[in-house]
Amino acid sequence: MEPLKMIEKDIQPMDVHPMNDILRMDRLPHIWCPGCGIGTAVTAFAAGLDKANIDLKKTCIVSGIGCTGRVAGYIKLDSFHTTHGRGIAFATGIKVANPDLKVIVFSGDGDLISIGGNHFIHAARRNVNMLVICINNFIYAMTGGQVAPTTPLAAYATTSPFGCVEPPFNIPYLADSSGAVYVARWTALHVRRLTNSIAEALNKPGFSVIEVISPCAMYYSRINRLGDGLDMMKFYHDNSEIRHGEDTKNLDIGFQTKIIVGKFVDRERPTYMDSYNKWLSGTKKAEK
Amino acid sequence: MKTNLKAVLTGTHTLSGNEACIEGAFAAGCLFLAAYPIMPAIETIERYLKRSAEVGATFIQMEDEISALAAVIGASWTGKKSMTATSGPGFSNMMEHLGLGVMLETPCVIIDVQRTGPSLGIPNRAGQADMMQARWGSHGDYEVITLAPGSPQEMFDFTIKAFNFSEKYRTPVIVISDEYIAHKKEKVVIPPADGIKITPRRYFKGQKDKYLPFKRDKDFVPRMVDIGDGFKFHVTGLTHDDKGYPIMLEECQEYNVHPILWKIRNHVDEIVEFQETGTVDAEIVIVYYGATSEAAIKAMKQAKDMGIKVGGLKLDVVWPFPDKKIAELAEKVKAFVVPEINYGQIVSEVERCSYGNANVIFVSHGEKGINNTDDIVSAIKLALKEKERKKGIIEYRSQAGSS
Amino acid sequence: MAEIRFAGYGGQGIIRSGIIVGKGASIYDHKFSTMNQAFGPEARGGACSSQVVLSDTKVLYPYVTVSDVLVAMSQEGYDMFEPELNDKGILLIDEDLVKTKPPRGKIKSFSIPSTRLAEELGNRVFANVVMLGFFTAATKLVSKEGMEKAVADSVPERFIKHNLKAFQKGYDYYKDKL
Amino acid sequence: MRYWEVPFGKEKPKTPIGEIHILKERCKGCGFCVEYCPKDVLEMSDEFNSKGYHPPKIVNGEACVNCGLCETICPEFSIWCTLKEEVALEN
Amino acid sequence: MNPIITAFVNGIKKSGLELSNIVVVSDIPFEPEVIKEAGVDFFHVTRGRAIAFGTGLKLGNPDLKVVAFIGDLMTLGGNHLVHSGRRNMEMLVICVNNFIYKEIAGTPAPSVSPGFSAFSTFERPFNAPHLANSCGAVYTARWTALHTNELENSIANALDKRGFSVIEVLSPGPNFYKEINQVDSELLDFYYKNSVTKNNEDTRNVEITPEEKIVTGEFTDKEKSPFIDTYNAQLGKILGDKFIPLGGQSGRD
Amino acid sequence: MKANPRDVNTGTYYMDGDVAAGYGALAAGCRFIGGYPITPSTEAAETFARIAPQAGAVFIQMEDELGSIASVMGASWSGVKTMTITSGPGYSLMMEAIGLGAMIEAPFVILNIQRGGPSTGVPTKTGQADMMQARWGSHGDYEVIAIAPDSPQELFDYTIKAFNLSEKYRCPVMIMADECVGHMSEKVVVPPAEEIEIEPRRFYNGPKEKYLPFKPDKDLVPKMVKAGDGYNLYITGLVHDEKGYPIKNQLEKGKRQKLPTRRLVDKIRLNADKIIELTEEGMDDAEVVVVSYGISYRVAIRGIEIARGKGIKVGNLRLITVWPFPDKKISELASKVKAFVVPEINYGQIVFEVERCSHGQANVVLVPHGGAGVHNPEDIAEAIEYAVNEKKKIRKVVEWKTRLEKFVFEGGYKLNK
Repeated sequence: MEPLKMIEKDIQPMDVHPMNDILRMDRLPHIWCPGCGIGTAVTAFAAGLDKANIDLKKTCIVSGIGCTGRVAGYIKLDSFHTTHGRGIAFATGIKVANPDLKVIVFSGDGDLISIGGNHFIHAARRNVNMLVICINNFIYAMTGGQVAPTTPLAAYATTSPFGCVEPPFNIPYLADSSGAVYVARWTALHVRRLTNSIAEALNKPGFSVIEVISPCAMYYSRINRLGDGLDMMKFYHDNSEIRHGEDTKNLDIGFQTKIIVGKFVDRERPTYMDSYNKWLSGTKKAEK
Repeated sequence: MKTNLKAVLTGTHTLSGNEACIEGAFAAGCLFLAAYPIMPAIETIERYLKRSAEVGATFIQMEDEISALAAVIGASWTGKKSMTATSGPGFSNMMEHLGLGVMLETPCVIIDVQRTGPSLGIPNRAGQADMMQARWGSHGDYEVITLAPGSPQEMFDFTIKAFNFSEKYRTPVIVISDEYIAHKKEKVVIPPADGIKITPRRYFKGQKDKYLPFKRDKDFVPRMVDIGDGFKFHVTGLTHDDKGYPIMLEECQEYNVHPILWKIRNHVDEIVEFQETGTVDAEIVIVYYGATSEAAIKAMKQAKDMGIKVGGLKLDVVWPFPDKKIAELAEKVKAFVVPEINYGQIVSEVERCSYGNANVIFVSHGEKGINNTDDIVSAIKLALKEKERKKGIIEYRSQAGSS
Repeated sequence: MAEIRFAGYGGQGIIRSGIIVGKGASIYDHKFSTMNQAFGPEARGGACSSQVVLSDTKVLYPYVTVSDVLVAMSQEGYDMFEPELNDKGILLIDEDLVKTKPPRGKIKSFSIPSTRLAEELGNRVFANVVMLGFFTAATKLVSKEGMEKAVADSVPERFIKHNLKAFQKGYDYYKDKL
Repeated sequence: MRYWEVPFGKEKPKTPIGEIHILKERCKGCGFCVEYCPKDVLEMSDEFNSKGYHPPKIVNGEACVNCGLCETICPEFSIWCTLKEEVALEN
Repeated sequence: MNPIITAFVNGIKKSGLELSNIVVVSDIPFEPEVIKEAGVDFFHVTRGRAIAFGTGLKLGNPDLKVVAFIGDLMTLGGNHLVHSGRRNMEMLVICVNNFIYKEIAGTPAPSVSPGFSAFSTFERPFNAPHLANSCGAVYTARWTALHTNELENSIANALDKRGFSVIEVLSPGPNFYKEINQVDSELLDFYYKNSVTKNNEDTRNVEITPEEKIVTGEFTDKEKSPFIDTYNAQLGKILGDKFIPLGGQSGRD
Repeated sequence: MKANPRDVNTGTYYMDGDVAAGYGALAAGCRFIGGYPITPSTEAAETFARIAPQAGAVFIQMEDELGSIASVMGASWSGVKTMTITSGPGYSLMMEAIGLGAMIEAPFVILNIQRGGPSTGVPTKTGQADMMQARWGSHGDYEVIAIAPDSPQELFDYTIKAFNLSEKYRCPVMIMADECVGHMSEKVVVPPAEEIEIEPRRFYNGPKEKYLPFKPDKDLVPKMVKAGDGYNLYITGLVHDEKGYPIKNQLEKGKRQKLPTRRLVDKIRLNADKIIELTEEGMDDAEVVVVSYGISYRVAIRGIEIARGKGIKVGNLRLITVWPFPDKKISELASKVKAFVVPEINYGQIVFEVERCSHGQANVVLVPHGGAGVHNPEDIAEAIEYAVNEKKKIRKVVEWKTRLEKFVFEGGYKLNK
């Protein structure tokens, strides 16, 4: 066995990419397939971080498992790649233990909404101050195309070989009704608006959710014969409609139906740390 | 390192095991507890809440035990000493994140107040049936440190020890008590703050760009930094290299996982602690831990009064197991008597380490909670009678239960 | 007995190739075979390899130790597995994607632009089947009929024709070239 | 003149000209940049990179206005543009 | 006996369903006598998993009528609740809300012993009917345990529905480690007096806050194809004759 | 009882182990699988999802592993045979529910395709480090049965056997395969239905009012009924009496009463001889015995061949059922041989059981491997050679230093420059 050669990738000297400071360039190329939109969302995220004008030193990012779960590994912040579905729980610990930090959870639909659904709704209820970016590609991609809680009815997946029989979640509605203060949805094509949205949400106190519809060119579109990543992007181009402030209950996505995007919720609610501190000061008074 | 003075309730108190445990945690510098309430560990949360305001510690009640341990691991990376408290069913739920704690080499403390199992079992009755789970409950290879206190005072002392071990070896440490100790009120002496030894976190002090989160010191323990210190590190639960970047190769698995075991296995002698009484000339040695201590000590006395040469070995640290000590004793004594509130867990370890040199008598579950003194004495007598070297464990079945 | 290694990137059909060879040998040629795979977390683009052990008796040890045939469809795969190739082995490469080192021992080396040929046929996903045709002709380890049946058996019905065409193209490429 | 420092129309509006940088080895040939470049600067090439993908090539470089869309939409972080110069618009 | 259980038993009687077909799954232990009297099958499972366990029962034998009692108010089991709502798994969930209202109203209490609430003292609980509604439940209602008659009718109505139904019952006291028959009657009275019934109210407006009265009533009542119907329809469409539909006895041995 | 022809896809296939397990489950009469995707076990779930609807069975992808296993137990009590499919991390999440399964004596099967651990570890590569977890992972005292198949054909056959055992002993049965076996493709023969033996559920047939859900038969296993058949069941995860009622109240009254949980361990321990399945070869004059299971067994064969080539007398013991552990067999062999060599893809799990059962009479050598690959057979051969030549009795498990370890830690191997 030859030592080293199998592991060290030859990293060629290169010109400096403008996001060199925010991305871990030594880890590229990343694992995502050609035509996948996660990379685009990461670029938008990096641009959003830049735009939000926050202290990057005091910012950390947590991911779960899955294709999108690898995002944390490519972003040059304090970054955590945790267990399946527990990104939000992990981030809650970080935020509550050190409220000075800015915490971002960047993960996929299966991770955040399926196995992590409980943490999602509870963190929204508590209004823990964090930004959740949820990449929704309608399928479990890393394990090979299983049906997800976002897979539209009658769409195919490997564990629903005869069409999905479960209605999908409307993620903005779920977030809204559990108490999130900022809810938006964009597709991977809306890079500029997504960037702005991320910058805005980063400065919003409370539990913010941004859903990013992204093409999965290898599983979702292949199993459902929707072409490659570019075809999916073209579909978004033709079929997405921006409706800011739309009632979140009207945001269902069917199989190849219109996708409504925009910023839907932007409200004020006391955050978890606010309530906690209020309670704590009350306790102290009561003791005196 | 000095402790926060407000956190240490110096003096003599009457505390239950659960309360003493939290006092120990505060004395050790714990500032974060995430938990989900469960019988019989609730009093830990209550005590923590009651004292958290004056100590300045944070508490969060999570939605389940899975997220509780996840939050604890997250909080630990912010630089706060963190813990969670639970009981059997909750401990089972934590198994996945015990593995994460090991893989991320995160110092944290888990208090498991055992109750009768399996499943929901009997919530307000003691048990010792999570002992093997503490060692083997998560998937993959790992080693943990597990301490088994036998009284409220030990709950206090061992919780501090647990925090120290966890910082020293950067690993989750489990304090495994049980309902009996958790609810027993006893005198607990809390020493002055400067009399409490605290192991500080092993921080990295070099240049920022040179930091590697999993680069090991000579004792195989890597150094930590806090989130927000600007190190921009990456950690993952996947098999990773020193940088914390995942590499999915056989060599990296060996490189990553083997030292996680070594850092404990190589220091077994420093970690293992036990209390010996009268083992020098003993024919029979009782091996006991946790809630069985009381009954075992009583039985020892009774047997001595009968003229039997009996000694006792109390395991303070159960995992790593004191292999050498047991093997050494096995060559001298006739038999070991192991009382446990389960159907045989630590006793099989005793059997393993005695290498056929001594018989192993197991005293299972008593009927009313903890083991019965009479049963242990009878087992000692049985051990004396048995002249042959038996292969396998001889179980002493309690007679009282059949009434 | 023969030990065969396919190496390349995820998405090139490396594992499928192993299955087809194994299936051709064990189901249609009535020998014994075991196929193993190794892949990374990536669906596409990660290092990927599959290994097939062919034997006339039951395969006990299921791994390749010294390969008799190496099929390399990526530089990385070639670099990693070339050293384990038998001195008298056969090396098959995609000439667009792999640059070889100077030959060693009595290794017989053959090259084919399989990806390019597949693209000519309409889709690069046929690259592995082109390579399989080439493999069948070059190694003669598995009968052509067996392989064709295995190919037909392993792909969706609507693609059988295309795949068999691709297979033939690879097979002919060897015959024409030599 | 209180409203304009410079009299209106004196300074000609400028248009930026960008320079595109492509890391061919990182590219996975998804074609997003080619499709969505507003100025049609790019085109897919025939050459293979070492992973067997066809990276884009610059066919209409002078048309680039440094809008940065290719940079933002590229999922591989393999293309970006920098400002080369700013030129005044001809009337 | 606990008023919720009484209402439940009476509700079943009102619905006219066959008792032996009803299976109750709960994460709170019931008194065996209660179950005996009710004449149903009863499973006491680990905390939070009642709905998931019920899903298995229902799919194993689609003829069963499954009722899940959740004592921990969606803490551990929140995920199963939202996902079953999404699937529209045919099941009635009775969610026993045991939070301690006084504490939410802003009285800080350093210790919440002995009735440890499912939420921390300073956290607001879910707007349970709204959450259930938003993830797709076909029937939602909220009552206090003293609204016995309404609760009985509600349970009977919900048992008639095909789909995922959620009834939230406010009843201080029971939680996962306390027996369900222990009730703080003083608080219960307080709840009852502070409630106002608004049937068909938009679930958005029924959040429990310290400032306003508790809104009770039947909020959602809609029709939606339940999971097993959707499953049979979709697979029947694709597989045709080869498919053996779930339900009836056809799929069972 | 014979298998239902509708469930058996008779034929000869070239398939991987996961797929074979999916076929096996259906052939065994499985009617419900609740699962959640996790590499490397998903193919089994996908297979079942594909073939189940034509046989009246159902696959549901639950929201998480906790939900999967809870639904599986529910389905089990509704009267059907059930299984769940997972791998390491998911298996860890199931720990609480396994205790419930043992307590309410629900027969079900868990297929665990092991991968490299701990935590997320190496998802796409192999490991055997969940072996002790299978036995000890949940809190409280219980016993399980665990089987370690070594080929796709065995994954088919032993999935059926797992179902049979679970119905017979009413306990969780684990199929502890590993990624190698799960993703290895070989010829698999699915026999005709009439050649497949199926253990029917032990249903109760007596009068309704006399039914006690936890009243054991002679072999300590109680009979079952279906939920919804009017038996007015009371089933709880609390410690319960024969009626199923929680025993807490009786205990509080101060009665000294034996805990019924004893039976949960005894029903397996006392029937262990009937459950245990082993294969042995070359034992007659063996000086060293290699004890292995799963994929390690097939790797060990090559190591043994090398050692035999050097004239060493090596016996080969394969554990097909790993739990309950064959205490007696190991103990008996220990008095005859010099040493045991245990190759496993972990840093020591089953080897400690071998050490325990050898009672100091034979040395025990562990050939470890951290996972993400299999042993180099040379290592096993060298360990055998060492074991046969070692004269001393060594009072601990000898951890054999493998080539991989030497390479990584002594060969100047560096991951970061």
